[in-house]
Amino acid sequence: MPVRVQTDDFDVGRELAALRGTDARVGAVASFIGTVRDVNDAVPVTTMTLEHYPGMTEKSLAAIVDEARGRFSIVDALVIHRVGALRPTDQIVLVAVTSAHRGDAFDACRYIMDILKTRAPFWKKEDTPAGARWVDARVADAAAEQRWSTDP
Amino acid sequence: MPVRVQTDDFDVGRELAALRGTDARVGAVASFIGTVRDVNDAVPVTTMTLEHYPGMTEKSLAAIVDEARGRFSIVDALVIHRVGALRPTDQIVLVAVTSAHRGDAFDACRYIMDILKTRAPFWKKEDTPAGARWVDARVADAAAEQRWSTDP
Amino acid sequence: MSDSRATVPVVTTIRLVYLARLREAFGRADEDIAVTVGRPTVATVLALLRDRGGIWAEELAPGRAVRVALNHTVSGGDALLRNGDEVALLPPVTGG
Amino acid sequence: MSDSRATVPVVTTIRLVYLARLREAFGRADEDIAVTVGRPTVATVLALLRDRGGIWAEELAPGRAVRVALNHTVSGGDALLRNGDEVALLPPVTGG
Repeated sequence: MPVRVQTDDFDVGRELAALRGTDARVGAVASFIGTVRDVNDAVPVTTMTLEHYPGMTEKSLAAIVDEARGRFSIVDALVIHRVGALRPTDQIVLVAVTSAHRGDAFDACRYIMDILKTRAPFWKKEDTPAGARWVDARVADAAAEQRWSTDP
Repeated sequence: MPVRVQTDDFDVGRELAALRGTDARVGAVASFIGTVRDVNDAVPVTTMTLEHYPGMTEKSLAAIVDEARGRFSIVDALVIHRVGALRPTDQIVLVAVTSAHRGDAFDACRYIMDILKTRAPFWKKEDTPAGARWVDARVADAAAEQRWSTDP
Repeated sequence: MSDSRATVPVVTTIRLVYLARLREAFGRADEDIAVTVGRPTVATVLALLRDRGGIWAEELAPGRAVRVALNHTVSGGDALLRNGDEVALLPPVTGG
Repeated sequence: MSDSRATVPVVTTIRLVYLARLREAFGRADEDIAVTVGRPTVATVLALLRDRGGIWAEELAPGRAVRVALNHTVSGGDALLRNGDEVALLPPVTGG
């Protein structure tokens, strides 16, 4: 199962080893971990809560992985996204892609992250000294998604 | 020490955890693992030997990391490259970059890999059914390096 | 007899789901609504919600960045609804 | 006396290092050579090696993809050499 939504933390080393398995076609493993920062838009963040839309989330992530498979030559891919209460330095998301060559691995990993950011139904609510606030969508994320639609 | 050349394997999970440390400025960790494939240019590969130029290698890798720091906004970076005898599925190289945001982490990680491929003094010799052969430099790698020189 | 059957209103029951900031704004996570319009669409439901006025009209005003998911897939306003469909209102997503 | 001192050749000893395929082609990993040319450069050393003929002339022919590192840094042909410098000949790299 290449897509998981969970409250528990994940072990990156173990996940990457499982994704690679013993597949000797793999020459490249690109991965990305998103982590909680202690500041966002210049405001200190003490804790955050991640919520999602169960049912749609898994479907959405699986569709994004499928699109990546269609665009790039990859062997396998994995997406793990956490939900629930998180604190600074906690891991939020892991995207990992295996491929024969690094170009496809890097491209597919970045593609999945960029599209996940703008399409997968997750929402962050941060606790700050001024109270709780829902995180605003970033213009930079929309721009990052847009970048892929100008490709051939 | 952000650059290591070693015969021993490395534990990706442990290395990424050490690189991140407890730095809550980090929101993004991009990493790349290069692994040995069992086929190269359509020829089966049973084992390979990686040699390097001690002294120059570390200097070259450190210079590449410094260039990445100059080009991108990153918190920290790590390069581990193995030498000696390797077999298919073995890990060859790890490049990992931490940053506040994913764009810089992805860019810097890919930059370091692309430049490492064309500049760091490593050479692969493959054992194939037809005998041992030194791996030829790939045109695609030169093109990947060139891509960065057209940037602003 | 056949005439009176034709005038019995067709009821389409839709499950509405409100996510994140919208759940808090509307004070509820979900609800079922009965739509009596023939051939109802996503736009029909949005219009019914806007007609509640107040925060509903405000949050769902045209031009607001609210996405609609029909049965877990992002959908446009002209998608036809069937009995038992789930329509979710999603603020801009901020995962990853 | 001062004239005879001027004609004593200056000897610059250079450590040569051959990597990977070139080490195998030349049958050695390294050697020291004494250069008696005044103000020797990387190009001077390459010319001396080519003058050995055979595999040396072949592998180091102009246009061949051989990089030179002077004291562990990639260098051009006009870099001046000093006594004790290390000059390495590198085939195209294939790490990563």
